[in-house]
Order: sequence, then C-alpha cells, then structure tokens
Amino acid sequence: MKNKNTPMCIILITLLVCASLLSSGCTSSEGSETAEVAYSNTLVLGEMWEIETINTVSGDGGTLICEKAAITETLVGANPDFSLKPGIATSWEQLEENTWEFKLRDDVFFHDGSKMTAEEVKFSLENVIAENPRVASMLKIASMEAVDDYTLRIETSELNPILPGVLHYPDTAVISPSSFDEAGEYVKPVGTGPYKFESFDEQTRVLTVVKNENWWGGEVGLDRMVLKGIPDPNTRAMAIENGELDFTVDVPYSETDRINEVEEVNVEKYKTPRVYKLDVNLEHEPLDDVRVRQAMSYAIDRYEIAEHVLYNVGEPAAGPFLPSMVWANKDLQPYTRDLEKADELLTAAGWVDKDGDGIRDKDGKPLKFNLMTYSTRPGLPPMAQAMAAQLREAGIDVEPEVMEYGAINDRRAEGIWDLYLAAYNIAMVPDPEYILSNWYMTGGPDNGPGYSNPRVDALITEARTIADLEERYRKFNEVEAIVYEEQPMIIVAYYGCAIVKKDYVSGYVFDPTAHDYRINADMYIEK
Amino acid sequence: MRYFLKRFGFMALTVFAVCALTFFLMNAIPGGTAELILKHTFVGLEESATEEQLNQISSRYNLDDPLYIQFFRWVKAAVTGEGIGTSYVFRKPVLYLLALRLPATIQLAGASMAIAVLAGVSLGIYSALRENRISDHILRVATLFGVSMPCFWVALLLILVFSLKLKLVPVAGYGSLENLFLPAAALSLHSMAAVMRVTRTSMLETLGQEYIRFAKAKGLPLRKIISRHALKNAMLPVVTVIGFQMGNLLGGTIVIEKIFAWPGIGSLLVDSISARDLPVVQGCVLAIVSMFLLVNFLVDMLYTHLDPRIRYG
Amino acid sequence: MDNVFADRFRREGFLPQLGEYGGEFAKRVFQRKDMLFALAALVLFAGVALFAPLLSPYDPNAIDLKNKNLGPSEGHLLGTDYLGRDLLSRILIGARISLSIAFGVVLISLLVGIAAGCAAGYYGGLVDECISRVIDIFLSFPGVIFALTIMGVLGSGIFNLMLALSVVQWARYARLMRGQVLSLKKQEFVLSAVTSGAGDFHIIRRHIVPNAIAPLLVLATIDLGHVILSIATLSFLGIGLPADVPEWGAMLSAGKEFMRTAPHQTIFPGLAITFVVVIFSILGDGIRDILDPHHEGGEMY
Amino acid sequence: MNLLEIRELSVEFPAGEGSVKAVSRVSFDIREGETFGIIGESGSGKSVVGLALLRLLPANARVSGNICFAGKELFFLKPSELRKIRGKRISLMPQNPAGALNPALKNGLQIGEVFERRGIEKKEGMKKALGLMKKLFLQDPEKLCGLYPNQLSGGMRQRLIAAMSLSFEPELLIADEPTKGLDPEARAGAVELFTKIKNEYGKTMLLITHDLDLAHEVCDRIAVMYAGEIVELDEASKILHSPGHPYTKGLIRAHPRNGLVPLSGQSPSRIKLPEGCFFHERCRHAAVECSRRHPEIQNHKGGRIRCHLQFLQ
Repeated sequence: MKNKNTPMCIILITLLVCASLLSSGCTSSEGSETAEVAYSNTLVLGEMWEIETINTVSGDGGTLICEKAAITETLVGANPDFSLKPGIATSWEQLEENTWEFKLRDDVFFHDGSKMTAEEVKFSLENVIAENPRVASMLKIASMEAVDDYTLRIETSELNPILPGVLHYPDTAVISPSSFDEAGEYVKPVGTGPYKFESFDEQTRVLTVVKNENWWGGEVGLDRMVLKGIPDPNTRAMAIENGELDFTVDVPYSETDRINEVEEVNVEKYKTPRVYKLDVNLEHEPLDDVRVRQAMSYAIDRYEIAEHVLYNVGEPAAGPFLPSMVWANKDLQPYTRDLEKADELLTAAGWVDKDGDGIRDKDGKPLKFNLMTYSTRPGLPPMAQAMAAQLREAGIDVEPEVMEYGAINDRRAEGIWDLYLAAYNIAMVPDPEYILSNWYMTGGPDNGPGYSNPRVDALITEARTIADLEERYRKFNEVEAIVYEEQPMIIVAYYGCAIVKKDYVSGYVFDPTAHDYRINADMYIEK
Repeated sequence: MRYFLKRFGFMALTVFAVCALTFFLMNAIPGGTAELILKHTFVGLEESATEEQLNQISSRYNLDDPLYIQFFRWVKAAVTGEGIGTSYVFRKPVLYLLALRLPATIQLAGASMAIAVLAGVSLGIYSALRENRISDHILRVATLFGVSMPCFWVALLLILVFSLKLKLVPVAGYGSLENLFLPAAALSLHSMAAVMRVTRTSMLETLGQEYIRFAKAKGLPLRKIISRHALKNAMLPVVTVIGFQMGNLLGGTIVIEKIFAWPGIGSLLVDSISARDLPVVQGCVLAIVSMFLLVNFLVDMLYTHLDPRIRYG
Repeated sequence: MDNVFADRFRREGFLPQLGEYGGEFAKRVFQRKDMLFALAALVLFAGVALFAPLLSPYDPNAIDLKNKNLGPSEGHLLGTDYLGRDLLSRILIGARISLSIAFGVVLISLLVGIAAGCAAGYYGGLVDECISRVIDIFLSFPGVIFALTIMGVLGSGIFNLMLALSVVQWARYARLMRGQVLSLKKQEFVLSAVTSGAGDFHIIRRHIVPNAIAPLLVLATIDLGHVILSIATLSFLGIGLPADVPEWGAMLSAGKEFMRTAPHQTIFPGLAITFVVVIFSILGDGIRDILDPHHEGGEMY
Repeated sequence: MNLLEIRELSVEFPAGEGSVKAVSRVSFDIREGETFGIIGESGSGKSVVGLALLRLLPANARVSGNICFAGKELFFLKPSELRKIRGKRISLMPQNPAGALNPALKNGLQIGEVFERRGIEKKEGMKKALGLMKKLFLQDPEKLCGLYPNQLSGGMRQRLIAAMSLSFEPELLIADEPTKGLDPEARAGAVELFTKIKNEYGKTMLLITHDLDLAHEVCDRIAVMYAGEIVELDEASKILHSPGHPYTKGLIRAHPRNGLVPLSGQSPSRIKLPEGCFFHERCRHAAVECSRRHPEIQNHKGGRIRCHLQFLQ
C-alpha cells in the first residue's frame, strides 16, 4: 500500500518542481535581454499582427519580411505617388504583347554572401508561383529565362499589363536558394535587403534582424531591430508608453491624441492604400435605384465619421483611389452631408415617411436594410453603428450586424444581404486597372454589388491595350467619375495608419505604398 | 489494475470522442476550409478568391476527400506517431507548435494553481480558526467576490493599477518572472476563492471531529493538531475542488493568455479558431483535454493517498 | 455533489410533502439575512431587466458622436461609451440580455438533461450505457473550451451562444436526472403505475419527472451565475455576442480600448457582472445550505 | 486523600434565545486509587462533566465552578500548563473509539504522538506502548501500528485507545462510555479490560457510562446523574442493590437482567426546566411537594441523595 502511494507523491512533486523550474528557466532568458545593451542602436518594434511565420513562400510572412523587417526586396519599387520605380531591377520593357524583359542590378549580394543573378530571381519567383496561388494568378507567368546574369525574360500566358506592378507585391520579393534546406524545406529568409535575419524565437514569436553591412543601397541606420508581434492595439499603446517599445503602429485611434502628448512619444497619422467602403446589393430593391444610393451617400457624414470614429486616422474619401496616387481622378470630392438633397432624391424615388415613425416607406414597405460588417478591423463596427445612426436621420432604417468572416461570405454567396461595410486594399498592385477591373467590371472577382455598366467595361478593356500612361489613366479617370455618380459602392473613408515612435527614432519616412508600414533603411536612433 | 485499465480506456475514449467532435464541427464552418486557408495565408481576408485558386489549395491539402477519410487519415497519423497534422498558418507540425506553447501554459496554470492552493488553504484555515470573527467575515465576503468576478475584468484592473499607474510590471509579454505576476494573479483569484471556501468549511467540519478532541486530550499543541490531524482530513474535499478548478483554470488561461499576450495553448486555440487553422485547433483541444484528464487522474490518486479508506484496484 | 442533493431530498421525503417542505424552506430562507438580501437584489434586478426600456434614461443604441467617452456626470450617470451611447442605459438593457440568455441556456439544458436522464435511467441497459458514456465524455473536459470551439464554428449571435452553452451544460442535468430516475423507479407509486399498465411516457411524465425535478431546479439556480460568467467571457473574447450588442462582456471588451482615457467603460460593466454573479452565488449557496446542512458552503461546482 | 475535587460545576450552551443547562452545580470528589462511576441516561450531562475536566468543551460553552486536581485549579491554568496535564496526568478515553482515531493517519503515528515533546524518547515510548498493547490483549502490535484505524475492529480500536491513554501512566483516567456501540462480545472484552486496568495498574478512574454491568464490575463509588444534576451518590454496591432515588430505581429496573421495565416519559427540556424536582413528572411516587420545590442534595445513610421523598417519610 505504501508503495502504491509513493509514486503518486513523486509524480506530484515532480510536477511542482517542473513548474518552478520552468519559471526559473524563463528568468534565465533575461540574460539574453541584457545582451541587447551591447548593441547601442537597437530598435524594438511592436508589430500589429501576431508574427506567426517567417515563411514568405508557403506562409503569409511575405509582407512582414519584406516591408517590416526589410530583409527582402522586390524587383520593382514604387514612389509615394504609386508610380513605379526601379527596385533590384533597374529597368523593364514590354518586348512583345506577352514578353517582358527585366534588367537587374549587378551589385546585389544575398545575405549569405552570394551574388544575386537572374538565375536566383527565376528560382525565387518559380517557388512562390508554385506555392502561392494568389501570386501565380496575378503574375500570369508562363515561363522565365535568364538571358544573361542580369537579364530576366518573362513570358506571360496572356496579356498582363500590370506585371511590373505585381512584382512590387512583397510576396514576390527575391530570396536566395539558401533559404531552403537540402530537403527543400523553407528554413529562414535569406534576402538582399538592408537587414539580415538573425533569429526567430518561435515560442515568444520575436523576430530579430541585424544590419546588413554590404547593402547595395549604402549605409543602414540601425544595428539591430527586434520585432514583437502585439496584435492588441491597446497593449501596443501601453507598451510604448511604458517604454517597452521604440516604434509601433496603430494604437487605438482614440488614444492617438493622448499618446502624442506623452513625453518622448510622438504620433504621426498617414493614409494607407485601403478604403472603407459600403457595398450595396444592386439586386435588392430599392438599392437598384441610383437615387436611393446617392441619397444614402448624401446622408452619411464622412467628416463626422473621420473625426469621431477614426479620430482622424483616415480621411473622408471620394473615389477608390488616394488623391495622392498619380492616376487618381483629382476632380472628385467626397460627398458632403446634405440631408435636404437626400430628402429630395428619396422623395423623387417615391420614399416618404407616410406613417410618421421616422422611417420612409413606399407602398407600405419601410425603407429598411441590414448592414453586415466584421470586427477584425477595429474601425468597422463603430463605423457601421455611426452610419446606421446617420442614415436613420434621413429616414433610412439600417440594422448593423457584426459577423464572422465565414458567415459573411456565405451570406454574400447566397445574396442574403443589403449592405456590406469592409476595408479593401486599393494598391495590392500599384496599378489602377487591378482595382477597377476587380471592383467594377461585370463579373469582376470583387464586384460584390453585381454592378454592370457596359461603358465601364469598355473603358477598362480599352485601357488594357494602351501603352501610354497618360492616355491610360484618362480612361480610368472616366471610370472613376462614372462610379462616383452611380455609387454602386459607397466609398466612405481612406484607411489611416498611426505611426507611434519615440522622439529619438529619426529618419523615418512613411511609405504610402506599403501594406501597413515600411521600415526604411535610413531610420536610426539618435542618442 | 483492472481499475487503471478501465480508467485509461475511458480517458482514451474521451480523447477520441472529443477529437472526432472537434474535427467534424470545425469542418462544418461556413465558407469552407480551402477558402479560409487561401484567404488567411495568401490572399488576405477581405479579398476574393477564384475557383482555380481554391482548387489548388483543396488538392494540396487533400480537402476534396470525404470528411471521414480525412478524419481517418488524421487518426492514423496520430496513432502511428506520425504527428497530428501541419498548421495551415504557421507552416509547422502541430506537435511542434504544441511543444513550443505547452510550457507557457503549464507554467501559467501551475503558478496559478500553486498560488490558489497555497493562499487558498492558508486563508481557509485562518478563516476557520477565526470563525465568526471580523477577519473571518471579511474573508468570506472577499471569497464571494473572488468567485463572482470575471477573471478578464480582474486582469484589466490589475493592468490598470500595477502596470499603468504604478509601473511595477510590464503590461504584457512572456519570458521573465515579472511577466508571470499579473496573469497568474488574475487567473488564480477565482480558484483561490473556491479553494479557500472549501478549506474553511471542511476545516470547520474536521475541527468538530472526535479525534481532534482526543488529540487535544492527548495534550498536543494546537499547531500540531491542525498540521497533523486536521489538515490531512480537511484536504479531502479540497483536493476534489482542485480537480474541478483545474478545468476552470484551463478555461481561464484562454482569456488571460489573450490579454497578456502569453504564448500558451489557450491563445493559440483562440487564434487558430479565428484563423480556422483546423489542425491546430484539433491539437490544442487534444492537449487541453489530455491535460485535464491527467490532472483529474492525479487528483483521484492523491485522494486515495490522503484517504486510506478509499482503494482502487 | 449532485447526488448529495438527490439523497438529501429523498431522505427528507421531500416529494410526498412538497408543500409542507416548501413552507419550511421559505421560512428558512427568510431566516437568513444574506439570502433575503440576495432575493431582494434579484427581484430588483429582474425588475430592472423587465422594465429596462422604461427605466433607461436614453435609448441604449442612440449614438451621439460629439459626446463620446464622457465620464459619469449628471446628464449621464455612468458616462457614455465610445459612440456616445449612455452607459447606464446600456447596462440596464444588458441586464435583460444576460438574464434572458442565461435563463434560456439553463432551460434548454434542463429540458435536454431531463430527456436524456429519463431515457437513460428509465430504460436502462444499452440506452443507459450509451447515454451515460456520452454524459461522462461531456463532463470530462473544460466546458468553456468546448463552447469556444462551437462558437468559432457557428459565429457570434444570441441564438448560437445559447446553443453552444447549452451543449456544454446539459450533461450535468442529465447525470443528476438519471440518478433521480434510477431511485424513483424502485418506489412504490411508480411500480404500481407500471403494474397497472400505464405507458412509459405517461409514467415518466406523470410520476417520474414531477418527483425528480426539485434538485435539478436547485442546480439550475446555482448554474445561472456560471452561465452569466461564461456569456461574458465568450463575448469578451469577441466570439460570444458582437461588440455592438449591449451585453456586459462585449461592452467590457469594447471599452478596454479606452481603459486609460475612459476607465468607466471597463469598470461599470464589470461591476454589473460581479454584482449579478454574487447574487446567484449567495442564492445557490443558501439553497444548498438549507437543503443540505452537512454540506455547508462546500464545493462551488 | 482526594485526587480530584469538583465543586459546583455548571455548564451551559447557548441555544437560540436561551441556553441549554447541560450540567448544573455538580460537586463530587474522587479519592486516590478509587474508580468512580457516573451513570445516567444519554443526555444526562455525564459526558459533559468528563470533557469539562480537561477543558475540552466547545468554545461557546459557559462553564462555572471549580475543579481542583492534585491541588491545582484546572480552570486557572494557562494553555501550556494545561497541555502538560492533558494526556500525561489526566487521560481521556473518549466515547466512540471509531471517531476518536484519525482515519487518515496510521495507528503507530497516533500512538507515538502522545510522547512527543514530553521528555521521553519516542522509541522508548513506543516500546512501552507496544508492551502495553500486548498486555491489553492486542496481538501483534507492531503490525497494528502499520495499519489504518479503519482496518481494525471496534474492540481493537478501543484497546488501542486504552493503550494510548495509559501509556503515560496518568494519575487519573477518564473513560467516557467505553462500552457504547460495542457488540456483546466486544462489550464483554471491555469489561475484562477495565477490570484488568483497575487491578493491575491501580489507577484512579472516572468511568462515565450508562452500562450498569460495567459500573457494577468496576466502580467503587457511583454518582447518578439526571438532567444535569447528581441525584444520588454512594458506594457502588449500595446504589446498585438498594437504590434510594426513584430515578436510580427506575434505571435499575430498566436493565435487561431486571426485567427490562422502561422508564416512562422523557427527560425534561433542558432549555426550560420544570419547577420542583426535575424528575417529578416521571416519578411514580411524586408528592405535591415534589412539583413545588426543587430538592437540594443531602447526606443520607452515608451517601448523598436529592429527593424530597427520602425525607418526607
């Protein structure tokens, strides 16, 4: 009997000891933190998403590794006005309809010391095409050929004018074959960028990068950068205030002004290439009536939303493109709130409040819509609430509903929806065609409203074959003007980004073409 | 021996049933697995996916096979020790992820349980010895609130006070002892209160027993009477409650890990559920259920150790 | 624990003299100050939940962006939230939501539990074996985690939340019911009903359920507090109820962003949750103490 | 020479508004070397007297009077001094041997702890205890020490307790209902046991019992208690063969050997005691005087008795 119990005791005691050892084990890891002091020029960065993987090929690590950790670089770069500029490719040319030739820099070395040539670029692109269906479908590459060490020829399977733009997409960034082990398994990103991969702690999910002394672009500002994934905006805010971070983004919008007041911390607000937009189900009466859609757009107070919901992290929007984009239609202005105009339009469409309940009706049916949105982007649910309140003042009853993403997809597939508020990227590829054809062309993949306008379709198709950018952009401007008038999607506001950093972080330049934010090589710490 | 066989058999059955349940449940998600993987990993949640891309993903992960075949394949791999799948999001074997995350959860749950038991038992004894005095009443009211306050609320209040106002400990994170302080405190409160209340009751009951009086008659000092005679007997119900509380605690780790960015199984589970990372969800549920069953098994064994009147076998 | 209740009731001959015992029960309740307090609070609370629309000073969903994140003041007793909605009104409406979901969950669990427990206890044999196994499995892992998984699949929403929590809760009732039925089956009035040729359904409905239900109701009272906590927890994680529903956990979750500038959005909903759960804790403990003095203030679960 | 002198001992327990008078104004002496018995129905307060001697009553008991043991006032002792007397100089053999042994501890430990910090080596003490156990008809005491109490029979437990109580050769042994709840065989054993203790050890004993046979075998003098009072006190043989008090008579008639004639009626409520003699409602000989005036205890024929009738005639 005695013997029977003793093992139990031993097990329990072992468990307790284990627990205490574990806790002492984690104190010992403090040692490595003190080692950080050795680097005088280290930046601790609070990344806005959980760092789940550093895999840029078959995982979603592309944006992180390319834009935020600056380990890898793309062939094509972009200017702040979204026009393309050379990256590690110096120039490109469309030789024939489906043939492109890219000239590469001849002074680029991978972090493993090897020289980057067209062969490596080809290998890198082939890998990502094989694994990433999204990139594959955007690139539409049929074959590639390394003409010489610094010339890459690409054959596309069909006419693809946006190919250079796609090659600015971070998932296409070039990695060395030494990123993979002998079995072909991805191990770590070996790129060409200003920072080298040093370590990724998979338990705490902390990514550490160090200065690349041999960067082709010149001197790199920081010795070292530590990226910690902190998905909760509030936690990021508290951490930078407590001095645990040097740089972070998107603290709660409501906190931006207060944090800006905190000593040694400053907040900068920028627009990012993403818009808050309200899809309107054109198959549902009376949303097929353009007057109703225009009235809704007049009823929404974009300025109030920008100020009180987004706390000015973001701005009222007119069309799908940022005014700073080179191809944007600069004539368009955001709809300003005008309840009288909305009333006029709705009355003309036959919607008046006959029963005096504050909601307009027609043939005994109230003007009532449901509005779906999701909560992964913090601005959406309150925006839906605010919009519902504003529309109600115009006599339109809108019932907002916050749902799971999967459920929204189902509802959209089945057509059981009226309005859908979402935040869409508008420069996945820095080219207007991508967005306009996806959103507004008949049957486009992101044409949620089911919008179909032959004039729009014709303009976009026409633009495809035009090589002259000015001419091409003119066609797109016309499309923008049409959809501005017809409002199949009510564009509400530009998405914003709040950069929060310590005062001693200098040389940071915001890149509006980045997905969230981009770390530039010139950034340094001023002591 | 037969008892143990039966017990382990039941544990295995439970684990299997739970896994099957999770598997079929998770596959009933609207939207479909292929679409979710595609969007999460390659496209971005808000963008739309084409049929072609979906097919590519489906065939890559064998998602076109009937569910029961997929499940059978999973079970086979698990039983033969091949592993329990690969995460769609992390691109790593699930077992590897669990091994990475489990220590953090065990550490948090262990520390919380240790706090709960140590503090709960001592306060419970104190309260019992001071029955109906002021300090007893204060403790009992405190207990009532302890079991009634939501632990995430407690966690937020602790952050507000200790991190933001007093700046004593970091807001969140993992790695050092000071990081453990707030989450463990927030998580343990509920269990501590439960343990304390049971200890008090059971201690009072035990102190009224004849053998306590006899021990006094033997001339033993009070300290000895409590530590030797009362405690062991009073611990029986406490041990049962610790078993119950383990479930509570494991449930609580989910919220607490989320709030404190603690890299444990709980936060992994929540993230995987929202990312529909089915193999990881499956693995987390498996790990948590196994842990819970194991702890309860240990509790039962401890029970037999404490109470010689009970014998399994 | 469950069987302790059952035994106690049986010992006391609870059922044949339900009325008499009920009177005694009420008397004992009124002797306890804490239970009186809790009962009064519960009545107050139920009243608030029932008449919330009349009591709340503002429309709980009325947005007033210019007056957002206001601290408590005369105009808004508990301040306003991040969209300028009156916090007091939302907390009052929240009482209604929490209570109705909790009652719903307990009711569904009770019904399913009774059905399953009856089937298992009454028919015995293979039916019992199967149902008992299922019950054991459901009881052998942490409920919150299962509810979380289900919510992850179903998505947030009141109905889904009720469903998920019921799936987690029913097994406790089923186990208790099964034990009740097993011992009732041997009682004379059931045996005589069987010999007189009454149908199974009739016997279960007429003789077994009414006589077995009391301890389940006790368990249900104790459970209400737990269910309210679970609702809040799931909503806090963002998978219970959507952030725009005035449920306390969801309010807390939305308010935590403003913890530093407007802490009242975090503090008041939390207080409301605590307050309600305290009430149910006191009631549950009290009922158990009265029914089972030997078990005074013992296990909570 | 009196070893123990009890004067005007009263014990009350608060109950609701009033209080239960468990013992009222009990006085008696125990001489060195004698066996003094207290008999009475259950609830007559006799066990309370025993517990009061060692100050083992619950904290809420209100005790008054004097108890003088070997020249020391027990009620004025400090707890540390009291512990020196408990177990060492005065031992208690509690009623209900099943409850008096801690079910969670092995017998050996429970025996051994008597010697702790008492100036006796534990080993030596154990040796002595083992010898004692053997003497008290316990076979294989070493093995018994390794067992738990629930593995012993009722009789064995009692002997074990007796061995514990005697191991320090106390000056006074209080045995509380030693035969309560024992089966006939074990009862016979108990009688044998006490005879042996009395004869071999020559201990001064206070035997509290409702068992007339045991009292007859063992006691030198007997006090009869009714409703918290001593109603008669005399030599054992005189009490048992020619009782003076009607209650004593009734008790003896109720004994199986004497025809099992039960006493009619019930003991009076202890919260509100009747006027006059507490026994008059059940007394067959009650006179008018008996319901009016409460009788005082008086010397009578060499003993003491509390009855009007004895003096009216």
